[in-house]
Amino acid sequence: MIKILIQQADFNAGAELAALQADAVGGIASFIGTVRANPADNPPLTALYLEHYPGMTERALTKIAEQAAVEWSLTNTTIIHRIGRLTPGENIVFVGTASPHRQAALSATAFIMDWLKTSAPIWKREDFSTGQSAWVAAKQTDDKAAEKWIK
Amino acid sequence: MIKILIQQADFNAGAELAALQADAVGGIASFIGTVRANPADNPPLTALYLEHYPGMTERALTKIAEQAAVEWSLTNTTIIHRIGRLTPGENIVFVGTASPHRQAALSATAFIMDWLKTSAPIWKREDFSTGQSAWVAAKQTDDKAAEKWIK
Amino acid sequence: MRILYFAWLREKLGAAEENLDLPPGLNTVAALIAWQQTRSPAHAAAFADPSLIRCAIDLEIAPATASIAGASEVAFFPPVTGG
Amino acid sequence: MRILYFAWLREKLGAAEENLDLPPGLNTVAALIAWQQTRSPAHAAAFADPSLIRCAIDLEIAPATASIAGASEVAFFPPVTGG
Repeated sequence: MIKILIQQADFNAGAELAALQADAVGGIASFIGTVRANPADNPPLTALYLEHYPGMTERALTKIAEQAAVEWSLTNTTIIHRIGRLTPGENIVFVGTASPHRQAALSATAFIMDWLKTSAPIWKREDFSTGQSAWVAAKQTDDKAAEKWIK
Repeated sequence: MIKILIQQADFNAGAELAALQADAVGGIASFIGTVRANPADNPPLTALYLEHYPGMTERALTKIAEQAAVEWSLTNTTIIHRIGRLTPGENIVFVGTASPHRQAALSATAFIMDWLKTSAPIWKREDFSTGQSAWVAAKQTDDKAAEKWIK
Repeated sequence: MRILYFAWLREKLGAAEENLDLPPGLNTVAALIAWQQTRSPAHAAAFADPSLIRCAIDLEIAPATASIAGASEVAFFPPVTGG
Repeated sequence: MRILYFAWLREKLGAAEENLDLPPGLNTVAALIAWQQTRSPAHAAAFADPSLIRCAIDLEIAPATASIAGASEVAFFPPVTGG
Protein backbone atom coordinates (compact mmCIF):
# COMPACT_ATOMS: atom_id res chain seq x y z
CA MET A 1 0.00 0.00 0.00
CA ILE A 2 1.27 3.45 -0.91
CA LYS A 3 0.06 6.53 0.96
CA ILE A 4 1.05 10.00 -0.22
CA LEU A 5 -0.11 13.17 1.54
CA ILE A 6 0.82 16.80 0.91
CA GLN A 7 -0.81 18.83 3.63
CA GLN A 8 -0.57 21.86 5.89
CA ALA A 9 -1.69 19.83 8.92
CA ASP A 10 0.71 17.97 11.20
CA PHE A 11 0.94 14.18 11.16
CA ASN A 12 0.87 11.63 13.97
CA ALA A 13 4.06 9.60 13.54
CA GLY A 14 2.93 6.88 15.97
CA ALA A 15 -0.31 6.33 14.07
CA GLU A 16 1.57 6.26 10.75
CA LEU A 17 4.01 3.64 12.09
CA ALA A 18 1.12 1.53 13.39
CA ALA A 19 -0.55 1.65 9.96
CA LEU A 20 2.72 0.69 8.22
CA GLN A 21 3.06 -2.21 10.63
CA ALA A 22 -0.41 -3.61 10.00
CA ASP A 23 0.69 -6.76 8.16
CA ALA A 24 3.44 -8.12 10.44
CA VAL A 25 6.01 -7.72 7.72
CA GLY A 26 9.30 -7.78 9.63
CA GLY A 27 10.67 -4.26 9.71
CA ILE A 28 9.50 -0.67 9.53
CA ALA A 29 11.97 2.15 8.93
CA SER A 30 11.05 5.80 9.18
CA PHE A 31 12.49 9.26 9.00
CA ILE A 32 11.00 12.48 10.35
CA GLY A 33 12.42 15.84 9.34
CA THR A 34 11.73 18.82 11.61
CA VAL A 35 12.29 22.57 11.42
CA ARG A 36 15.62 23.50 13.00
CA ALA A 37 15.67 26.63 15.15
CA ASN A 38 19.18 27.64 14.11
CA PRO A 39 20.14 26.84 10.53
CA ALA A 40 23.90 26.94 9.89
CA ASP A 41 25.44 30.42 9.45
CA ASN A 42 22.10 32.21 9.73
CA PRO A 43 20.22 34.25 12.34
CA PRO A 44 17.57 32.37 14.37
CA LEU A 45 14.59 31.18 12.38
CA THR A 46 11.09 32.49 13.00
CA ALA A 47 9.45 30.15 10.53
CA LEU A 48 9.98 27.99 7.48
CA TYR A 49 7.56 28.55 4.60
CA LEU A 50 7.08 25.63 2.22
CA GLU A 51 5.59 25.92 -1.23
CA HIS A 52 4.95 23.12 -3.73
CA TYR A 53 3.58 22.48 -7.22
CA PRO A 54 0.13 20.99 -6.61
CA GLY A 55 -0.55 18.05 -8.89
CA MET A 56 3.07 17.54 -9.87
CA THR A 57 4.19 16.78 -6.30
CA GLU A 58 1.62 14.05 -5.71
CA ARG A 59 2.33 12.55 -9.14
CA ALA A 60 6.11 12.57 -8.64
CA LEU A 61 5.89 11.18 -5.10
CA THR A 62 3.58 8.36 -6.16
CA LYS A 63 6.00 7.45 -8.96
CA ILE A 64 9.04 7.38 -6.68
CA ALA A 65 7.14 5.38 -4.02
CA GLU A 66 6.14 2.83 -6.66
CA GLN A 67 9.74 2.60 -7.85
CA ALA A 68 11.03 2.10 -4.28
CA ALA A 69 8.35 -0.54 -3.58
CA VAL A 70 9.61 -2.64 -6.51
CA GLU A 71 13.32 -2.06 -5.85
CA TRP A 72 13.20 -2.94 -2.13
CA SER A 73 10.16 -5.27 -1.89
CA LEU A 74 8.22 -2.84 0.26
CA THR A 75 4.81 -3.93 1.50
CA ASN A 76 3.85 -0.42 2.64
CA THR A 77 5.16 3.08 1.96
CA THR A 78 3.99 6.35 3.48
CA ILE A 79 5.21 9.81 2.49
CA ILE A 80 3.71 12.86 4.19
CA HIS A 81 5.12 16.29 3.33
CA ARG A 82 3.80 19.39 5.06
CA ILE A 83 3.54 22.74 3.29
CA GLY A 84 2.77 26.30 4.39
CA ARG A 85 4.22 28.10 7.42
CA LEU A 86 5.99 25.90 10.00
CA THR A 87 7.76 27.04 13.16
CA PRO A 88 10.95 25.61 14.72
CA GLY A 89 10.47 22.14 16.17
CA GLU A 90 7.49 21.38 13.95
CA ASN A 91 7.45 18.31 11.72
CA ILE A 92 8.16 18.82 8.00
CA VAL A 93 8.21 15.36 6.51
CA PHE A 94 7.50 11.73 7.38
CA VAL A 95 8.79 8.84 5.28
CA GLY A 96 8.05 5.31 6.43
CA THR A 97 8.54 1.97 4.71
CA ALA A 98 7.75 -1.62 5.66
CA SER A 99 9.64 -4.60 4.27
CA PRO A 100 10.46 -8.18 5.25
CA HIS A 101 14.14 -7.12 5.41
CA ARG A 102 15.54 -4.41 7.68
CA GLN A 103 18.20 -3.18 5.27
CA ALA A 104 15.62 -2.86 2.49
CA ALA A 105 13.37 -0.69 4.66
CA LEU A 106 16.25 1.52 5.84
CA SER A 107 17.71 1.88 2.34
CA ALA A 108 14.32 2.66 0.79
CA THR A 109 13.71 5.35 3.42
CA ALA A 110 17.13 6.91 2.76
CA PHE A 111 16.50 6.77 -1.01
CA ILE A 112 13.09 8.48 -0.75
CA MET A 113 14.53 11.21 1.52
CA ASP A 114 17.42 11.85 -0.90
CA TRP A 115 14.94 11.97 -3.74
CA LEU A 116 12.62 14.41 -1.91
CA LYS A 117 15.57 16.76 -1.39
CA THR A 118 16.56 16.83 -5.06
CA SER A 119 13.53 15.99 -7.20
CA ALA A 120 10.21 16.79 -5.49
CA PRO A 121 8.81 20.18 -6.62
CA ILE A 122 8.91 21.66 -3.13
CA TRP A 123 10.69 24.86 -2.05
CA LYS A 124 11.60 26.22 1.38
CA ARG A 125 11.88 29.85 2.42
CA GLU A 126 13.51 30.74 5.73
CA ASP A 127 11.93 33.67 7.61
CA PHE A 128 14.47 35.03 10.10
CA SER A 129 14.05 36.82 13.41
CA THR A 130 15.62 39.91 11.74
CA GLY A 131 12.50 40.23 9.55
CA GLN A 132 14.41 39.15 6.47
CA SER A 133 13.76 36.00 4.55
CA ALA A 134 15.59 33.89 1.98
CA TRP A 135 14.71 30.96 -0.26
CA VAL A 136 16.89 27.99 0.61
CA ALA A 137 19.48 27.22 -2.07
CA ALA A 138 19.76 23.65 -3.34
CA LYS A 139 22.75 21.80 -1.93
CA GLN A 140 25.34 19.99 -4.02
CA THR A 141 25.65 17.44 -1.20
CA ASP A 142 21.97 16.58 -1.72
CA ASP A 143 22.53 16.06 -5.44
CA LYS A 144 25.47 13.77 -4.66
CA ALA A 145 23.36 11.82 -2.15
CA ALA A 146 20.63 11.33 -4.75
CA GLU A 147 23.08 10.38 -7.51
CA LYS A 148 24.45 7.43 -5.55
CA TRP A 149 21.14 5.56 -6.08
CA ILE A 150 21.45 5.74 -9.88
CA LYS A 151 22.91 2.53 -11.23
CA MET B 1 20.63 11.58 25.68
CA ILE B 2 20.92 7.82 25.50
CA LYS B 3 18.04 5.56 26.54
CA ILE B 4 18.49 1.79 26.70
CA LEU B 5 15.70 -0.56 27.74
CA ILE B 6 15.59 -4.36 27.81
CA GLN B 7 12.07 -5.32 28.73
CA GLN B 8 9.25 -7.83 28.29
CA ALA B 9 6.69 -5.04 27.89
CA ASP B 10 5.79 -3.50 24.55
CA PHE B 11 6.90 0.03 23.65
CA ASN B 12 4.97 2.99 22.23
CA ALA B 13 6.83 3.98 19.07
CA GLY B 14 5.00 7.31 18.76
CA ALA B 15 5.93 8.33 22.30
CA GLU B 16 9.55 7.28 21.71
CA LEU B 17 9.74 9.34 18.51
CA ALA B 18 8.25 12.36 20.31
CA ALA B 19 10.87 12.04 23.05
CA LEU B 20 13.69 11.75 20.48
CA GLN B 21 12.36 14.86 18.78
CA ALA B 22 12.29 16.98 21.93
CA ASP B 23 15.16 19.31 20.98
CA ALA B 24 14.23 20.32 17.42
CA VAL B 25 17.36 18.73 16.05
CA GLY B 26 16.58 18.27 12.35
CA GLY B 27 15.98 14.60 11.74
CA ILE B 28 14.85 11.47 13.54
CA ALA B 29 15.36 8.04 12.00
CA SER B 30 13.91 4.88 13.46
CA PHE B 31 13.56 1.19 12.84
CA ILE B 32 11.03 -1.20 14.35
CA GLY B 33 11.49 -4.96 14.04
CA THR B 34 8.41 -7.15 14.43
CA VAL B 35 7.76 -10.89 14.70
CA ARG B 36 7.04 -12.36 11.27
CA ALA B 37 4.25 -14.92 11.04
CA ASN B 38 5.97 -17.02 8.39
CA PRO B 39 9.75 -17.17 8.58
CA ALA B 40 11.41 -18.36 5.38
CA ASP B 41 11.35 -22.15 4.77
CA ASN B 42 9.64 -22.91 8.08
CA PRO B 43 6.15 -23.84 9.29
CA PRO B 44 4.00 -20.99 10.66
CA LEU B 45 5.27 -19.47 13.87
CA THR B 46 3.32 -19.64 17.11
CA ALA B 47 5.73 -17.46 19.04
CA LEU B 48 9.25 -16.14 19.21
CA TYR B 49 11.04 -16.58 22.54
CA LEU B 50 13.87 -14.15 23.26
CA GLU B 51 16.54 -14.66 25.90
CA HIS B 52 19.38 -12.32 26.81
CA TYR B 53 22.34 -12.02 29.16
CA PRO B 54 21.18 -9.57 31.85
CA GLY B 55 23.85 -7.06 32.71
CA MET B 56 25.96 -7.70 29.64
CA THR B 57 23.20 -6.62 27.22
CA GLU B 58 22.63 -3.23 28.87
CA ARG B 59 26.37 -2.65 29.12
CA ALA B 60 27.03 -3.60 25.49
CA LEU B 61 24.08 -1.54 24.18
CA THR B 62 25.12 1.54 26.14
CA LYS B 63 28.63 1.24 24.73
CA ILE B 64 27.47 0.92 21.13
CA ALA B 65 24.99 3.81 21.57
CA GLU B 66 27.80 6.01 22.92
CA GLN B 67 30.00 5.05 19.98
CA ALA B 68 27.24 5.84 17.47
CA ALA B 69 26.51 9.18 19.18
CA VAL B 70 30.12 10.29 18.64
CA GLU B 71 30.46 8.87 15.12
CA TRP B 72 27.24 10.45 13.77
CA SER B 73 26.76 13.50 16.04
CA LEU B 74 23.56 12.13 17.52
CA THR B 75 21.70 14.30 20.01
CA ASN B 76 19.45 11.44 21.16
CA THR B 77 19.53 7.66 20.86
CA THR B 78 16.92 5.16 22.03
CA ILE B 79 17.28 1.38 21.91
CA ILE B 80 14.46 -0.80 23.26
CA HIS B 81 14.74 -4.57 22.91
CA ARG B 82 11.96 -6.81 24.11
CA ILE B 83 12.62 -10.25 25.59
CA GLY B 84 10.44 -13.21 26.56
CA ARG B 85 7.61 -14.73 24.52
CA LEU B 86 6.36 -12.64 21.61
CA THR B 87 3.65 -13.59 19.10
CA PRO B 88 3.53 -12.78 15.35
CA GLY B 89 2.96 -9.12 14.65
CA GLU B 90 4.35 -8.00 18.01
CA ASN B 91 7.20 -5.51 18.25
CA ILE B 92 10.67 -6.89 18.98
CA VAL B 93 12.98 -3.91 18.79
CA PHE B 94 12.94 -0.12 18.46
CA VAL B 95 16.00 1.86 17.47
CA GLY B 96 15.67 5.61 17.08
CA THR B 97 18.29 8.33 16.58
CA ALA B 98 18.13 12.11 16.31
CA SER B 99 20.75 14.16 14.49
CA PRO B 100 21.06 17.52 12.73
CA HIS B 101 21.70 15.57 9.51
CA ARG B 102 19.32 13.06 7.94
CA GLN B 103 21.98 10.74 6.55
CA ALA B 104 23.68 10.59 9.95
CA ALA B 105 20.44 9.54 11.67
CA LEU B 106 19.62 6.93 9.03
CA SER B 107 23.17 5.54 8.98
CA ALA B 108 23.39 5.40 12.77
CA THR B 109 20.08 3.52 12.92
CA ALA B 110 21.29 1.01 10.31
CA PHE B 111 24.58 0.60 12.18
CA ILE B 112 22.90 -0.05 15.54
CA MET B 113 20.52 -2.60 13.96
CA ASP B 114 23.42 -4.41 12.26
CA TRP B 115 25.27 -4.40 15.55
CA LEU B 116 22.27 -5.75 17.50
CA LYS B 117 22.03 -8.68 15.06
CA THR B 118 25.68 -9.68 15.43
CA SER B 119 26.96 -8.49 18.80
CA ALA B 120 24.21 -8.06 21.39
CA PRO B 121 23.95 -11.09 23.72
CA ILE B 122 20.38 -11.87 22.69
CA TRP B 123 19.06 -15.16 21.27
CA LYS B 124 15.82 -16.05 19.50
CA ARG B 125 13.97 -19.35 19.58
CA GLU B 126 11.17 -20.02 17.09
CA ASP B 127 8.21 -21.98 18.44
CA PHE B 128 6.30 -23.49 15.50
CA SER B 129 2.65 -24.46 15.07
CA THR B 130 3.86 -28.08 14.79
CA GLY B 131 4.86 -28.00 18.46
CA GLN B 132 8.54 -28.08 17.58
CA SER B 133 10.94 -25.26 18.26
CA ALA B 134 14.39 -24.25 17.07
CA TRP B 135 16.96 -21.68 18.10
CA VAL B 136 17.59 -19.27 15.25
CA ALA B 137 21.02 -19.76 13.66
CA ALA B 138 23.22 -16.70 13.17
CA LYS B 139 23.31 -15.47 9.58
CA GLN B 140 26.48 -14.84 7.60
CA THR B 141 24.65 -11.99 5.88
CA ASP B 142 24.27 -10.30 9.27
CA ASP B 143 27.99 -10.65 9.95
CA LYS B 144 28.75 -9.11 6.56
CA ALA B 145 26.33 -6.24 7.24
CA ALA B 146 28.04 -5.53 10.56
CA GLU B 147 31.55 -5.81 9.11
CA LYS B 148 30.96 -3.03 6.60
CA TRP B 149 30.96 -0.48 9.47
CA ILE B 150 34.49 -1.43 10.55
CA LYS B 151 37.04 0.96 9.08
CA MET C 1 -0.18 28.52 -22.98
CA ARG C 2 -0.52 28.29 -19.20
CA ILE C 3 2.77 29.25 -17.51
CA LEU C 4 3.30 28.71 -13.75
CA TYR C 5 5.95 30.21 -11.45
CA PHE C 6 7.08 29.01 -8.01
CA ALA C 7 9.22 30.15 -5.08
CA TRP C 8 11.44 33.19 -5.78
CA LEU C 9 10.48 33.21 -9.46
CA ARG C 10 6.86 33.74 -8.39
CA GLU C 11 7.93 36.45 -5.94
CA LYS C 12 10.18 38.27 -8.44
CA LEU C 13 7.45 38.23 -11.10
CA GLY C 14 4.64 39.04 -8.67
CA ALA C 15 2.57 36.34 -10.37
CA ALA C 16 1.95 32.63 -9.84
CA GLU C 17 0.53 32.13 -13.29
CA GLU C 18 0.27 33.72 -16.74
CA ASN C 19 -1.72 32.76 -19.83
CA LEU C 20 0.46 33.60 -22.80
CA ASP C 21 0.29 33.50 -26.58
CA LEU C 22 3.79 32.47 -27.58
CA PRO C 23 5.52 33.92 -30.67
CA PRO C 24 5.39 31.50 -33.60
CA GLY C 25 8.47 29.31 -34.00
CA LEU C 26 9.22 29.21 -30.28
CA ASN C 27 9.74 25.47 -29.77
CA THR C 28 12.02 24.65 -26.83
CA VAL C 29 12.30 25.35 -23.11
CA ALA C 30 15.56 27.26 -23.75
CA ALA C 31 13.85 29.44 -26.36
CA LEU C 32 10.93 30.11 -23.99
CA ILE C 33 13.37 31.23 -21.27
CA ALA C 34 15.19 33.51 -23.74
CA TRP C 35 11.86 35.05 -24.76
CA GLN C 36 10.83 35.54 -21.10
CA GLN C 37 14.01 37.61 -20.60
CA THR C 38 12.71 40.13 -23.18
CA ARG C 39 9.19 40.58 -21.82
CA SER C 40 9.69 43.07 -18.95
CA PRO C 41 12.37 44.24 -16.52
CA ALA C 42 10.88 41.88 -13.90
CA HIS C 43 11.03 38.94 -16.32
CA ALA C 44 14.56 39.89 -17.37
CA ALA C 45 15.64 39.87 -13.71
CA ALA C 46 13.82 36.62 -12.85
CA PHE C 47 15.14 34.72 -15.86
CA ALA C 48 18.59 36.41 -15.94
CA ASP C 49 20.50 33.23 -15.03
CA PRO C 50 19.04 30.18 -16.82
CA SER C 51 21.30 27.90 -14.75
CA LEU C 52 19.05 28.70 -11.75
CA ILE C 53 15.84 27.89 -13.63
CA ARG C 54 14.19 24.47 -13.75
CA CYS C 55 11.24 23.60 -15.96
CA ALA C 56 8.37 21.13 -15.96
CA ILE C 57 6.17 20.44 -18.98
CA ASP C 58 2.74 19.04 -18.15
CA LEU C 59 3.92 17.98 -14.65
CA GLU C 60 7.14 16.29 -15.79
CA ILE C 61 10.65 17.72 -15.35
CA ALA C 62 11.99 18.83 -18.74
CA PRO C 63 15.51 19.80 -19.84
CA ALA C 64 16.32 23.06 -21.68
CA THR C 65 16.33 21.18 -24.98
CA ALA C 66 12.82 19.72 -24.49
CA SER C 67 10.12 20.61 -27.00
CA ILE C 68 7.16 22.64 -25.75
CA ALA C 69 5.07 21.81 -28.78
CA GLY C 70 1.61 20.67 -27.71
CA ALA C 71 2.23 21.39 -24.02
CA SER C 72 -0.73 22.73 -22.09
CA GLU C 73 1.12 23.75 -18.91
CA VAL C 74 4.74 24.82 -18.49
CA ALA C 75 6.16 25.62 -15.05
CA PHE C 76 9.36 27.49 -14.14
CA PHE C 77 10.97 27.26 -10.71
CA PRO C 78 14.32 27.29 -8.86
CA PRO C 79 16.17 24.06 -7.99
CA VAL C 80 13.99 22.22 -5.47
CA THR C 81 14.68 22.13 -1.72
CA GLY C 82 12.06 19.83 -0.18
CA GLY C 83 12.45 17.02 2.31
CA MET D 1 34.17 -19.77 39.21
CA ARG D 2 30.64 -18.75 38.16
CA ILE D 3 29.79 -20.18 34.72
CA LEU D 4 26.63 -19.09 32.85
CA TYR D 5 24.89 -20.76 29.89
CA PHE D 6 22.40 -19.27 27.45
CA ALA D 7 20.01 -20.38 24.67
CA TRP D 8 20.49 -23.96 23.44
CA LEU D 9 23.61 -24.42 25.60
CA ARG D 10 21.42 -23.76 28.64
CA GLU D 11 18.76 -26.15 27.31
CA LYS D 12 21.24 -28.93 26.47
CA LEU D 13 22.89 -28.68 29.89
CA GLY D 14 19.62 -28.25 31.77
CA ALA D 15 21.28 -25.48 33.76
CA ALA D 16 21.60 -21.71 33.45
CA GLU D 17 24.51 -21.54 35.87
CA GLU D 18 27.17 -23.63 37.59
CA ASN D 19 29.68 -22.77 40.30
CA LEU D 20 32.83 -24.70 39.47
CA ASP D 21 36.26 -25.27 40.94
CA LEU D 22 38.50 -25.39 37.88
CA PRO D 23 41.45 -27.81 37.63
CA PRO D 24 44.74 -26.05 38.32
CA GLY D 25 46.62 -24.88 35.21
CA LEU D 26 43.45 -24.27 33.21
CA ASN D 27 44.11 -20.77 31.85
CA THR D 28 42.28 -20.03 28.61
CA VAL D 29 38.76 -20.06 27.19
CA ALA D 30 39.79 -22.84 24.77
CA ALA D 31 41.11 -24.97 27.66
CA LEU D 32 37.91 -24.37 29.64
CA ILE D 33 35.83 -25.55 26.66
CA ALA D 34 38.03 -28.66 26.26
CA TRP D 35 37.57 -29.43 29.95
CA GLN D 36 33.77 -28.93 29.73
CA GLN D 37 33.70 -31.63 27.01
CA THR D 38 35.01 -34.16 29.58
CA ARG D 39 32.60 -33.39 32.43
CA SER D 40 29.47 -35.36 31.43
CA PRO D 41 27.71 -36.69 28.32
CA ALA D 42 25.51 -33.58 28.36
CA HIS D 43 28.55 -31.30 28.53
CA ALA D 44 30.28 -33.34 25.83
CA ALA D 45 27.26 -32.90 23.56
CA ALA D 46 26.79 -29.18 24.33
CA PHE D 47 30.45 -28.30 23.81
CA ALA D 48 31.09 -30.80 20.97
CA ASP D 49 31.65 -28.12 18.30
CA PRO D 50 33.68 -25.20 19.71
CA SER D 51 33.04 -23.25 16.49
CA LEU D 52 29.44 -22.86 17.68
CA ILE D 53 30.42 -21.59 21.13
CA ARG D 54 30.94 -17.94 22.06
CA CYS D 55 32.34 -16.77 25.37
CA ALA D 56 32.15 -13.66 27.54
CA ILE D 57 34.46 -13.01 30.50
CA ASP D 58 33.07 -10.62 33.10
CA LEU D 59 30.49 -9.27 30.59
CA GLU D 60 32.94 -8.73 27.71
CA ILE D 61 33.18 -10.92 24.59
CA ALA D 62 36.39 -12.98 24.77
CA PRO D 63 38.17 -15.03 22.08
CA ALA D 64 39.24 -18.68 22.58
CA THR D 65 42.78 -17.52 23.36
CA ALA D 66 41.68 -15.13 26.15
CA SER D 67 42.95 -15.74 29.67
CA ILE D 68 40.39 -16.65 32.32
CA ALA D 69 42.79 -15.90 35.16
CA GLY D 70 41.10 -13.71 37.74
CA ALA D 71 37.70 -13.86 36.03
CA SER D 72 34.69 -13.97 38.33
CA GLU D 73 32.06 -14.81 35.72
CA VAL D 74 32.45 -16.71 32.45
CA ALA D 75 29.48 -17.17 30.09
CA PHE D 76 29.08 -19.59 27.18
CA PHE D 77 26.46 -19.16 24.48
CA PRO D 78 25.74 -19.71 20.77
CA PRO D 79 26.35 -16.98 18.16
CA VAL D 80 23.88 -14.20 18.94
CA THR D 81 20.65 -13.59 16.99
CA GLY D 82 19.08 -10.45 18.44
CA GLY D 83 17.69 -7.41 16.69
